[in-house]
Amino acid sequence: MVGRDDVARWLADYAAVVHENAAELTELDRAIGDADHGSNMDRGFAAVAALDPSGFDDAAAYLKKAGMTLVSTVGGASGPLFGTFFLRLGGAWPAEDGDAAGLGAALRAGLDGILARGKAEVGDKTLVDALAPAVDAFDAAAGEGLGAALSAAAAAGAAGRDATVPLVARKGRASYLGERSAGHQDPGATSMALLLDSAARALPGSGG
Amino acid sequence: MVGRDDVARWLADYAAVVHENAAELTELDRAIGDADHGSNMDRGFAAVAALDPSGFDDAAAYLKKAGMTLVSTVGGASGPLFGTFFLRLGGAWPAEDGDAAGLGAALRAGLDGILARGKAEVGDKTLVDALAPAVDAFDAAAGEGLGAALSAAAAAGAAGRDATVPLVARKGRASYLGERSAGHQDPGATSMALLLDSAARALPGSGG
Amino acid sequence: MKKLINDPGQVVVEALEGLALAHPDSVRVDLENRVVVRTDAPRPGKVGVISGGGSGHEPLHSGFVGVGMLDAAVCGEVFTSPVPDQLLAATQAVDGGAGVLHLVKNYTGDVMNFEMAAELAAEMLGTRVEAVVIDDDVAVQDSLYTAGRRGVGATVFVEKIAGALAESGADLDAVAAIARKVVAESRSMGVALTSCTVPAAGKPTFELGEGEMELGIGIHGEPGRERLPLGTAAEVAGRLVEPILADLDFTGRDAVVMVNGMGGTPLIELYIVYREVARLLEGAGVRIARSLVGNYVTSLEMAGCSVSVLRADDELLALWDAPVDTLSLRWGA
Amino acid sequence: MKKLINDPGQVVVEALEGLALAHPDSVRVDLENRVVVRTDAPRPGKVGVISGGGSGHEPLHSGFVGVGMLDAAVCGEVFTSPVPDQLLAATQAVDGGAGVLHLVKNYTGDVMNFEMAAELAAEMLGTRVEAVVIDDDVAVQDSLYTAGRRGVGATVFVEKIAGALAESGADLDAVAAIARKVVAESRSMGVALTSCTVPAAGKPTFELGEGEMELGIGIHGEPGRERLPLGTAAEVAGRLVEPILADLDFTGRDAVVMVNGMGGTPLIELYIVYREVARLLEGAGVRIARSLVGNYVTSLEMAGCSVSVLRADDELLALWDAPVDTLSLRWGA
Ligand SMILES: Nc1ncnc2c1ncn2[C@@H]1O[C@H](COP(=O)(O)OP(=O)(O)O)[C@@H](O)[C@H]1O
Ligand SMILES: Nc1ncnc2c1ncn2[C@@H]1O[C@H](COP(=O)(O)OP(=O)(O)O)[C@@H](O)[C@H]1O
Ligand SMILES: [Mg+2]
Ligand SMILES: [Mg+2]
Ligand SMILES: [Mg+2]
Ligand SMILES: [Mg+2]
Repeated sequence: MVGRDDVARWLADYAAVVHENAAELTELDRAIGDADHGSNMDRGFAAVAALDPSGFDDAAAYLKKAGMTLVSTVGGASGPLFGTFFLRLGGAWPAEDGDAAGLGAALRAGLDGILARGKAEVGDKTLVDALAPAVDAFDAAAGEGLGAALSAAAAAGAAGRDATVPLVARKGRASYLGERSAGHQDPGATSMALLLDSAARALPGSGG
Repeated sequence: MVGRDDVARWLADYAAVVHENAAELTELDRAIGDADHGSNMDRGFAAVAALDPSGFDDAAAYLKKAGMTLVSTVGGASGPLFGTFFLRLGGAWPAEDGDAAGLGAALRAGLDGILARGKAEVGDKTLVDALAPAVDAFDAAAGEGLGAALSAAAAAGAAGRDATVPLVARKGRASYLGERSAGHQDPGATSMALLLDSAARALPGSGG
Repeated sequence: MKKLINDPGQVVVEALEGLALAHPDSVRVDLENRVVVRTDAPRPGKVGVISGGGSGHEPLHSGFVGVGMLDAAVCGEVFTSPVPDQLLAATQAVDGGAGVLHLVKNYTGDVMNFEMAAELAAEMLGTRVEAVVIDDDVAVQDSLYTAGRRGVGATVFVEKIAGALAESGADLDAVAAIARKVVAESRSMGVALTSCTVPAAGKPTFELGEGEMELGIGIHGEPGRERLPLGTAAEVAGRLVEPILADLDFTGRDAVVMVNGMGGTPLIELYIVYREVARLLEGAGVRIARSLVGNYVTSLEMAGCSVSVLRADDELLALWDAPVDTLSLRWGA
Repeated sequence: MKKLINDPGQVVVEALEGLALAHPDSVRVDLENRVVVRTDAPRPGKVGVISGGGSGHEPLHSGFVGVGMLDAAVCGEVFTSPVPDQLLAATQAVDGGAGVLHLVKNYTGDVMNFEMAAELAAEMLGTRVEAVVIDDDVAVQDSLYTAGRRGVGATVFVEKIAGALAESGADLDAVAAIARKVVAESRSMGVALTSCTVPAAGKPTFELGEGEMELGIGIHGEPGRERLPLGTAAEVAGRLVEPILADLDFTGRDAVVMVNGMGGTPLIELYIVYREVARLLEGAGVRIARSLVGNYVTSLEMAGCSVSVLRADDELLALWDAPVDTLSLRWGA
């Protein structure tokens, strides 16, 4: 249902979105971080977009390679986190090129990878705040089909991103600011929300 | 005619004038030099003003000590130049505490000291451009009495200072600017003109 | 942005090319992996000591590669930790069979990338890696609600002392233990007078008013804990030294003191700060045994400074004094 | 003005107090005369080598006092030459009976104050003084209508090489001759990206627009010869190297190359500039035999850099390589 070429469309779409939004992401990171999140993500997804999908047997192999590529090119906090996400996503990708339930399990594997690597919880003002509610929303809507599940995930991700604004950061670089981190949107949650949004747009079934 | 205490009045007056104008002198030096002429002069003349005139037998000894003090405290180009000026002024000070002619000879000795030390000529855009015409004007007016001679010197010094504006510097730090030094008034000529002006104000006979 | 660069995206690799051209006798540069290596690495039987992190902190770490200090420095993008592949390449390059020590500054990104590299090193190379995380920055007070204290100036102490012990032939456990001891005995605090500009970002990370300073900064141009009016050198030194002394008892102890420039503050000011720091420490009963004043751990062109103090016993002082021959720290060699 | 100072009038003396506190084993500081002296001076029978000038160029000159380089450094006010009394005190402090070499950067104030000091030294101490005036700055083209070329980066070459020869026991004439040879064989050119602020003046000496640079600057924050659009590192390097090569033929010769930071430019940029400079020199048939990259002759916090090139024969290279043990230059010792 979601094959290698669908994934390719998603990653290409997201790479373009990241490139377009790189300055804004860096701007968010300027306020509570070190002003590099946009260039980190852009560097990584440009490398991912340069992968030739036809060189991979299936979506799983392709996603794992995308994860490795991110780990190898991004650096910083987002490199291991986004990288781990795609590595685990690929590792748990449903053999049958996934129905909605299978995709939900893969997304959760990705989330679990991020939690294990970064040890953040929901509310710490990180990309987890966008991804965790999105995976829950995906699961809850999975019965309505892939398109609905992806849309629900994107909406929950956006809400999670917005919810980071008032939070005081407890993980990552923004945590050093203490109370001064409140009032700013988390850059990683922003790029994660964009990823979910891109999935809802680029993956099949999104129409329904 | 011009005794130790007259010299003390002159030096005290000039120290005050330099202090008041320090920022402006530094500002002039900022444009074509290294932004320190005012603080250099202020440091030196504050030290001169701190000398106790009553500790000197006569004006000559006092002036020589003032020269030594300038040499020892100012540094830069203006320290040796103003220092040498006062050393030579004291060295040539008329024994009888000077009539106008004797004072003119002493001023010329000061000028010659500056020329020997700095090797500048009139037109090089230095303090010589204020001092040299002033000494000439003093000599020319010496017959009319000390007051007239001092006033003539001050006027010639001011004119010499103004004449530095269009010049291209050929000596000192401003010379590195080449054509870019034109259009700016020379800081050293400015402080020299102030010294002559102070003399005309503070030394006796200035009323007539 | 006013910088002497060609292309914001090529800053790190071009600087490393310059380094390689300038010092062919002192270091070997692996441009592909952006790793600066001792010319004689790997030395059989010697514990390899590597460190790394984002670039923009020079001379940290590349200036500290050489006899008696680091075997390799791994250079990430500006203010961005290196990736596991780079760290793995460095680990392999310095592995003389006695294991490799990873010196990691405590930032989320650095910690995670080093962790992944250690996992890969164990899997792919069979190399034993010990990691020591450096977290000396007292500006971060609460480690429960933060990512923990940052690694800042004490990195120089750790690299010097662990490097000296490794040079003497000690084994990996001993070298890791001394590194942990230095971390435990070190405290730092920093202040910024201006922000810096990440080349890829193109404009200053934060803006500071004419009379303001950021107190409690890290080393990545990130804002600090508080914004305060800029005081005299004596006042600023007080704000840096007080939290250090409040956090660890240095009374009656020997100390290694570093007044470190953040990049844009001239040496003449750093010595004025040192004067104030020395008075404060001596007034508090600390014996200054050794000192360093200069740019060691910078944040690009940021104006400001940090103070680091190491509570040193005879063992640490002896290792501090041991010969070191690197581009930016050199004595006794 | 954002500076880590207490009082603009006390900058130099307080920094020297800090220096004295920080490095009691390396140097002796005469605070009254603001002279930094080797701990073992005067050494009987050794030619004393002193240098000095305005402060604000650190590590020049105080960072170069020690074995194999300067016997004393004399510190004037910021960007203002020291006065004869200070120079006389330094001359006396290093006079081991073999005469004293004065290394003077060619600025009107420095030249006159050193001249007066030499006159006083002859009269009052009976010390034989030779003065060598350093004028390596190719930005000043016409010595007939100017105060002559300024002394800039090559000062490091002269101090290192004359210091090495003096250390070997050579006599005053020989040491002065080698210093003159280094001056004759050295050329420099500098560029500023920002101005600097003299503490007593309180604001920048000049203003530069966002996209501008001052080409052909000295080391006192004075404006340069031309204001040009800021280019890439490669373009800027070209503007610095071209006039040097046009002024002296380095083709087929060995060279010592220094890429020097003016204070506010980070090391990572200096290495990018070095990369470009090395390519240009090699492209012009110059053999780079030795190199230095870092802040050696600064103008407070000015951003920018200078390039200095010494045309070196075997004698000069051997003296360059001779052991040196100072705070800021140290090798072979
Ligand atoms: N421990 C963590 N767990 C999950 N996400 C994290 C963690 N630490 C940081 N992040 C995310 O990483 C983002 C910053 O990424 P980036 O700027 O690329 O890396 P760095 O902080 O190393 O410069 C933050 O906005 C946050 O969402
Ligand atoms: N060779 C010279 N002869 C006479 N006056 C000179 C000479 N060189 C410089 N000056 C004067 O010195 C002034 C600068 O003094 P100052 O700023 O105190 O010293 P510096 O140039 O060393 O910073 C110039 O404005 C000029 O009038
Ligand atoms: Mg970041
Ligand atoms: Mg001046
Ligand atoms: Mg980063
Ligand atoms: Mg000056």
